[in-house]
Amino acid sequence: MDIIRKGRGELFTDPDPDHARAFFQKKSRKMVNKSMTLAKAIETFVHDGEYFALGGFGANRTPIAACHEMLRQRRKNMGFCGHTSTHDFEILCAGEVFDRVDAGYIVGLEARGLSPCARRYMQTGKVKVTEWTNYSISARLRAAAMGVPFIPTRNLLGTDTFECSAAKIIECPYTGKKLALHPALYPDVGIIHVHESDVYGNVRVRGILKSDNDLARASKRVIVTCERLITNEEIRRDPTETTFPYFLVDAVCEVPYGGYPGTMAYEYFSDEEHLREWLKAEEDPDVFKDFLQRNIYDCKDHHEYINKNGGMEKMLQLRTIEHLLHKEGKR
Amino acid sequence: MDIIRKGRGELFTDPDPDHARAFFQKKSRKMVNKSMTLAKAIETFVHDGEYFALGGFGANRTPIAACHEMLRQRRKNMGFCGHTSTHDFEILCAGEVFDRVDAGYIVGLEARGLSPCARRYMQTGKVKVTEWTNYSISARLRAAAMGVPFIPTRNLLGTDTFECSAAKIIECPYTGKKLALHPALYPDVGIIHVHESDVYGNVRVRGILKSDNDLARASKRVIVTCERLITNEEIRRDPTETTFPYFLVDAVCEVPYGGYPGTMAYEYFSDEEHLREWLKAEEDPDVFKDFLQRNIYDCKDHHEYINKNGGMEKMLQLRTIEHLLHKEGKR
Amino acid sequence: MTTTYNAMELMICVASRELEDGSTLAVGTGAPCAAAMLAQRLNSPNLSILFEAGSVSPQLPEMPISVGDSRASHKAVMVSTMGAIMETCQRGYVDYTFLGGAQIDMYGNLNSTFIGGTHQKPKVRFPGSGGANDFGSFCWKMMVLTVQDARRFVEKCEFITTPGWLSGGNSRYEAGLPEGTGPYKVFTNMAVMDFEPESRRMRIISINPGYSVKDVQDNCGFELLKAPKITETLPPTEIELKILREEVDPHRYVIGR
Amino acid sequence: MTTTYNAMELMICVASRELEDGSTLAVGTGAPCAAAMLAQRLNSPNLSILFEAGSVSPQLPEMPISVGDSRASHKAVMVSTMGAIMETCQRGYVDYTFLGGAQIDMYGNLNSTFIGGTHQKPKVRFPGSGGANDFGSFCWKMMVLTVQDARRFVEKCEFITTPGWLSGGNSRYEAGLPEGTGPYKVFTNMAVMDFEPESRRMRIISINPGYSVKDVQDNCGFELLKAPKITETLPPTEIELKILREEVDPHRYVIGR
Repeated sequence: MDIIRKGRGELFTDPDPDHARAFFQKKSRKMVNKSMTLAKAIETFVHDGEYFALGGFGANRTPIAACHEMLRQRRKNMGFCGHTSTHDFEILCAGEVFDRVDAGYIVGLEARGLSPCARRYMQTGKVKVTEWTNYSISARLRAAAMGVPFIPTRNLLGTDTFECSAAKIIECPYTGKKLALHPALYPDVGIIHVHESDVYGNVRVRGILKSDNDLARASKRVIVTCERLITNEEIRRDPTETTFPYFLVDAVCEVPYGGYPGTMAYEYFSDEEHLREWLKAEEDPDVFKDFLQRNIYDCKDHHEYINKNGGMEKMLQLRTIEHLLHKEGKR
Repeated sequence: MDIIRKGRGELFTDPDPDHARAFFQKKSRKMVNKSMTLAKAIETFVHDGEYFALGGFGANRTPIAACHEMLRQRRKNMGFCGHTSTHDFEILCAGEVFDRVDAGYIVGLEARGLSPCARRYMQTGKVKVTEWTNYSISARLRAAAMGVPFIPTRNLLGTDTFECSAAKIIECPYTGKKLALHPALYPDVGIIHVHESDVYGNVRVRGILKSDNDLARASKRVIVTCERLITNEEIRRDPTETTFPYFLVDAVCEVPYGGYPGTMAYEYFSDEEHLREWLKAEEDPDVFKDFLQRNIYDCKDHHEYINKNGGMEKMLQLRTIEHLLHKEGKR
Repeated sequence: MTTTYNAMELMICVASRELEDGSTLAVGTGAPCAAAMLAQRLNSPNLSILFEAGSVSPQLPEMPISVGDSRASHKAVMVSTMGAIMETCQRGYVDYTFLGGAQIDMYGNLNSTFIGGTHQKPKVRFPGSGGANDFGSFCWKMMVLTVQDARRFVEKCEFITTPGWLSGGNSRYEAGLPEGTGPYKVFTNMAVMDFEPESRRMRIISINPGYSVKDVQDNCGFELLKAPKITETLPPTEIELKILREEVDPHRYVIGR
Repeated sequence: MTTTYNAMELMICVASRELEDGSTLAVGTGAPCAAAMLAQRLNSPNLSILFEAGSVSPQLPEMPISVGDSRASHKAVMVSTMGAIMETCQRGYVDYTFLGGAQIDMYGNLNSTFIGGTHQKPKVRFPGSGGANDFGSFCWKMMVLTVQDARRFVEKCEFITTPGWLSGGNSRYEAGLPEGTGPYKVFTNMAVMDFEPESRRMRIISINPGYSVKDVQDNCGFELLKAPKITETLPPTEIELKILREEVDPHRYVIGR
């Protein structure tokens, strides 16, 4: 079971499960009120130079409010987990928040096209990149959530994606097959936007989960932003509904529409018009600078951003679109 | 990454993911009506000599009706996955259904004591045993569900449980730590009792899941017994609730109280009195033979067994106990 | 009577015919998703779509913008995790995938990472693998739907993001990729290609109406093999176009490109 | 005033005092579960119990018969999978576990697999590991609650089901088990033992009321070390006994044994 080949990509985080265990051992398991403002949570739990990861898939259930707050607080020199990242990546590049990235999916916005700002930043050479795939990053978070230093998979093999990764190819001692070992990824901090949480951090998510169950478990610190707080009694009424438990969580921030302008399943659809505004503004760096100033740096919080872009009326429209209510009677 | 040490236990199943893939490739993905009687399902999908596994934990949500049917159909020479097995193990030993077992937890009934029948059978020397732990078997099913030949874990190390397992100890190529590799476990057939299923095999489970999500994915064939059938529309109304999807499933059998005399969370509590009858009857092999004749072999199906042991009146009592309704007003 | 259609409509209609009823498909947004929706509405009501964000067998009311948006899980039989979807592929349950890329070579390898410069300072950065390497590694048959263009069909990808037949022959399986998987067909505006079974090199098997073998070769950066018998691609039918235009993509998000 | 109590009540009360507020505990049914319930009702309302079947932080209305039954997930904050629970332990989030076995040796290794005969044809077969090896490998502090008996406290386990300090010294960590884990305390009807930090051999730290060091040694199959200062175990208090008897185990399932 020798190492057949090693990717030459840099490993930005420590895969040692005993180091992570030593951290988790000291983490409080007390069920105490962890609700606070998002500004306070970012200030307390996200530090320059650290490695962070975000929940959600693309612009769906993504903690956009938290991204804006990180820009307002001028976070710098961070490592970022580019796992299915789209509008979040675009914002973080605008703030030049990170200087190293594990790349699963970056710079694009799926069917919406590619972000000029993100591409410019990634083409400067200022950002160290290690290549992975979306599943590779899932598997790395899975390994960390399990508490083991790696997981074997059958992707990456034979490609340059492997060559630019930090995976290692070995021969399986049971079958002789070649496997790509994926090192555990323990982010310093994970930020996850969810539907509901109690003040302790018992969380409920509806709809697709992407890798957020494992992200919450793998991250040394976890910030939850939620559409709404619910009672602990409600959580305990139906524990089958809970997605992850309180002892993983450090901060709970109630941020309604915290995923705007992305989609929040069962709540509101994405604001495609506003996302196009972003892409358009990015084409000219000067225009984009003003755009960021108005939409992020001059805003006190996420609500001010929303008010500048349509406020409650827009939110109700997006809710109507989400629920396909405009189609009632047509199908 | 050489193999440092190998357990001497026998590996009863093939961990090769390409062999499993070849099987899964041919398996139909058509969403067709798979509802049938339990007798028909056992006849069609469970064969002498094969390796099988059951869902549920201990005597909770365990497919007891299916165990009885396997005895009635005189299944023999099978391999069994003794993962948290209790009353199911006791029944299967009574029928001498298997002659080899992966032992996580066997012969006991948790706080109820140990099964004399199961212990007698396991002390005959007629059964080949490979030792594991409960988590080891979870991890082996997880590896199979992932489609990889093994998963590394940090249990088993240093013990005779390892020596009598088929695990292998290697040194981690990232951290130098010793890890126990657990080979993928693909059962020929998995039988899982659930709360609800549609006729296609889209399944909902409430409460603890043990490893049944992975068991459904790892098993080459899957028989689902359910408390009740529901419509596909209901499944699609809230897909977050679905535990595993139809294309894994070969047969769907509506068997109300199919977990009796065990507990079915949110439905009925275990019949402790009847479980004590089992343990008592087992003490004398002649008495036990008559007991089995009356309760299994002479029964047409699970409903006849239930009718012999209290029928609907008993089921209503067990429902009352499950919901702690006898305690209303006291707490 | 002559039916008119554009290149995108043609590619979608032709590709959709590959998706037989009762098969499973892992797919992204855009043209491949349109092909899947068309197949479901015509001959393959039992076609099961899986999206990497976690959705299984949705009934798509309209084109999703993201494979993670609520359209993509509309009336799904299950929503789950990326791990669950990718493991379903890795376990061998998924028959097809459709992929694309900035570059494709004669062995069906795909580049969606960068072009020009170096990996750490690229001239043009693309999204990277996303789920492409995973789907291309795990699904039984990988298909590509793209415009025929010599800058896209290159002798050698600058970067192999997603494995095709690698360097041909048995090299894919020697690398350890799952047995029996690999590139299957390529659909362009001009032709349909498969891969010659020994060398695993791309070859023309069918020419679309209005094009010649020469047209295809002229718009390809490497030498294409030719099947013993090259057929003419059946153009989109009336019913295909009607459903595609009226039900699958009424806003012309994809077919209007 | 003298309070009377039986051996089981004593062990449960003494063990429960170890479970400080805000800690996490992975536990099975029986006496350990009673100790946890008692701790929750007295000094550790924030003690979080995890059961291997999938339940997290339940509020137990009565003693569960099975760690998978509906009592064991009553008003839990989450119900999940065995994998999720075991991974929580493996990841380092779980402070304590209570285990037992047919045999325990001087290094706290446990046998719950078989006694006599051979592994394939045992004289007496027990359940095997269940979750014991897992909890004993992963949780930070492993504790044992059992009756003091020379047939149970043996020089060497016939079979090590669950790792203690293995052969003492650094052998546990050399085997690869997680750093910082290991057997912590043993509670019997006669005494409380811990493990000497260098040799990792079991040693008496406290003697229960009514017993002597000699009693303990006479009922132990190996030589016990003695702590520099052996204290007398504080007997169960009135309030401990009242809550244990009235709220934790009113049907005397455990304390009636």
